[in-house]
Amino acid sequence: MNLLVLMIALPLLTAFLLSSINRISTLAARWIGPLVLLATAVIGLSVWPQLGAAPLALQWGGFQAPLGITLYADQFALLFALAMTIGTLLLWPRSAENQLRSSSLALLLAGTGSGLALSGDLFNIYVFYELMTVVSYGLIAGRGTSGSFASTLRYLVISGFGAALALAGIALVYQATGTLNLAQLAQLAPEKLNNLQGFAAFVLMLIGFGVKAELFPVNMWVPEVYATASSRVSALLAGVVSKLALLIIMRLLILVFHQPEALTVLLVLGILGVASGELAAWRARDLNRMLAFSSIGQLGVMFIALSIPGNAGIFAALAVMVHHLFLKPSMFLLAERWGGSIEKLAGAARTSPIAAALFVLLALSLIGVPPLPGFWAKLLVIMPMLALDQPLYYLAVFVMLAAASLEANYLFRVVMKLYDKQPAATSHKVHATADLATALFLGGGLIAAVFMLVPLADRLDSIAAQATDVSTYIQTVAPQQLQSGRVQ
Amino acid sequence: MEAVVLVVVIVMLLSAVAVMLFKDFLAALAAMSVVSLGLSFLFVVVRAPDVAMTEAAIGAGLSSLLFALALRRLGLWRSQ
Amino acid sequence: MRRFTAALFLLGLGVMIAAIYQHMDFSNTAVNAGQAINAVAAEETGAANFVTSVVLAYRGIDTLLELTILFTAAMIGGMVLGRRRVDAPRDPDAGFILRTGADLLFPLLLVVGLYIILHGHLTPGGGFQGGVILASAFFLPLLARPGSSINQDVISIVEGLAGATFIIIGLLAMFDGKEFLTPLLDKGELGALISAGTLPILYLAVGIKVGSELAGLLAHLAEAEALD
Amino acid sequence: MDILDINIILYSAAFGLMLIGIGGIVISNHLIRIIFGIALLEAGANLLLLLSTYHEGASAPIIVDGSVPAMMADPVPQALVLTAIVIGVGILALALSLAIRVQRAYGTLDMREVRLKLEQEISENAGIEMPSSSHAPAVTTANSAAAQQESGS
Repeated sequence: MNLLVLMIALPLLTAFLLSSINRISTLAARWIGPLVLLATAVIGLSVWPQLGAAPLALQWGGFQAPLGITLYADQFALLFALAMTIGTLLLWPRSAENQLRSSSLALLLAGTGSGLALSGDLFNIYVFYELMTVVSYGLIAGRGTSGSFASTLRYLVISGFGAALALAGIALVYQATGTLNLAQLAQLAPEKLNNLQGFAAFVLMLIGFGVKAELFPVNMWVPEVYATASSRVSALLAGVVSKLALLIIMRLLILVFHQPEALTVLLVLGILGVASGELAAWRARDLNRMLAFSSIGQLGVMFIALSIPGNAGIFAALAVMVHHLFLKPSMFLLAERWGGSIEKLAGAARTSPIAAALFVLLALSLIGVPPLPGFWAKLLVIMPMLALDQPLYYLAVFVMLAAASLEANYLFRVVMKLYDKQPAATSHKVHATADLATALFLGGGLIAAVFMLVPLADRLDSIAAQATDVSTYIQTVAPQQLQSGRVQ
Repeated sequence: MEAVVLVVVIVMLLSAVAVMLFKDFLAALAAMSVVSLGLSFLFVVVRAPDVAMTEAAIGAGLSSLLFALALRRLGLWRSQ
Repeated sequence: MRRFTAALFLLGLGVMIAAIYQHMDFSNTAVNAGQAINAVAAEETGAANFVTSVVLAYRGIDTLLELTILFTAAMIGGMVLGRRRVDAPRDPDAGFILRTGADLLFPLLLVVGLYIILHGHLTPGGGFQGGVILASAFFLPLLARPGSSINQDVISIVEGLAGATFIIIGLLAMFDGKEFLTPLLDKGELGALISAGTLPILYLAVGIKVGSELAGLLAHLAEAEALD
Repeated sequence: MDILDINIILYSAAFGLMLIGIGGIVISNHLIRIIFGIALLEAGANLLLLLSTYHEGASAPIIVDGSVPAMMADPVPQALVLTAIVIGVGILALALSLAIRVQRAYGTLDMREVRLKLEQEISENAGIEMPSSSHAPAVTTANSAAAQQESGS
């Protein structure tokens, strides 16, 4: 049963041993990475059905709950752990110069991402998060261009700033409660963290973990990184890694921080994120940066969804997250060969008709045109906000609708160019088969979801319900009461 | 005891400001080491000998070495 | 304008900290996980230094991840800075005193580093502190003799194997029917050099890994001028 | 509040270091100084974490000669800070390596200039003519050519 640990341990072990394996056989070093990830994905999938009935808690090292570190697996966590593993497998980064290094980094990313989703300890989450950040530096800088180094450095400065603030937030939480275990924090939070100190800790951690989740004030790195990193890395970062950071914020919000002010902060930052992201995307003149800015806008929608109190908010956020999880990597893969100025895209649909058709469908879903999944996801966010009947939420609805029309405007500009009658002077490159196949797989999966909306929505609803069930969380982990050693 | 700690804290904070204000990066680096040493003293005061050792070895020693090597490569070794 | 927003930001932060000050209970006597660990650690892990118990046993996974961060940072550092060119200019010779000093210090540092690592479960110190000393032991000759260099291939294999040791010891516990990273072996007598089960072995792996990674990073930075 | 209360002094040190560090990051433009600022901010956060369960009169959490002290300091924050310090030095080394590379490519360590040149390089690679490309000197073209080659391969 504790095979779930292997989802984290095996990729790390393989990454450590990769350079030794390469000494023995280059062929083995090339294939062992994908094989290990395949194995961990199978492990994850085999655990999936039984988590529906009851979540699972493991203790690293077998120490009792608040003393050791807990690994908590419910379907919510496992969904994103699997997304990370399978996503890395599909978007396996390739590098002409040093495949060994990028394979190690990909393995580390998959292992850390799974661990981050499954972790049930505040400081452990911080360490996983830091490791994921460092691995992303490697993936971005792996391009080897001066631009990728500069954007990595700017990303590093913002991340370092955020991580230190998150550490300070953890210090404040530990000062107030004396524990780092999320289950025990959930027990103690109403008594000990429902005050100014708790709110300050929340804001500090929100800034810290928000860096990767493209939260409004700390997202300056997004356009630069996505424009300079390779498309597969951008797809991984925008598609999966940002969702994992969001998952941490969701967990903290559900279990630990219940202040109404926290929700207001999320709502305001979300609105600002949507507005700034979509406006910048509208002004962007190249495809990569347009997608990067629109990703900021999408993440803003998720923050708005999180700010809706109760289960409805988590459910809506989950729906938007899953939608974005499929959509964004697919779009970045399509942008791989189209990357660059939009002006130069003229007539590209003729050289690659399938890719162009897929792009149109994805764009329609991103805007939220009725039968497509994107529409239902946005509806799930907007409906409960209208029901709340508060001015700030009305503003959020208005901003989201305005953003949708902006999205329609800039995405149709791209589509018009794609189907332009006058071919541009430059000849267009055809997509690599692997890229196009992956994009088709992800995008096709998304479009296919139209035909089973109801069962999917039910499934997501039950996942969200399980995630918001605080008492089950506490009972599953069952931290023993901290006793004796009382000081003074 | 409190008085000693107070003096150390004041020296440490002044050095931290100096790190940000010195035009000369070598001087800033020296001030940074003072901050690290002060910090490791404070770690001893709060009964954390392990952390104090680590801070002295890594913060004052290794980090300064890293900075010094980098400053040399960046051509910031001499005062500007 | 920029300065103004920065000042405003700092002001807001200062107000927030002042507010926290007002409400913070400094002499908070909250019962905490650490005191519970203090009560049981000697019995559960057999290490006299409880920080070591926490680092290697209670929060062993954190340490594993931290090593992985160093591993990744060293790998990326090597990637960013690149390899030394064969025809790159060397630094001028360091002179007799530094050379002899380095020769004399090398064994001393090696012994001190290993001592600190191996006594990590008894006294302050351990894999991280000892590892830094090991790193400086291997870096010092590099400063003294600019012509010499550290073999980065060997380093990457050593650090990989040391990290793998950590994980494999953890996996052994799983084959034993326990959870991943459970300390194994006999706990021995509290305070004896050979005690605390696998913890000293883990700390040795940590020390070697930290030492090799930091030495690699330092060597990369020292040679960075010569990269192509 | 007594000014000589040791808690007040220590917490002031932690918050002071954090504020100075943040101030350095926000106000300064030079990359090395920003990295110094991050190091100071981290140091302050570490101290804050260590202070979270500090008690006057506790002894270090180590058993010497088999005698168990009456009250021992909390070992958990100490282990956390140990971890955080080592993570910090890894990231510091990475930042300095990147700074060396960036200075070699762009010839500057000023954050604003790096940003301008980065924007310019991205636009150039994307094939957009910047209307205001006159005031910033051209980026090394070898790298942008390499990027184009890579995306075309």
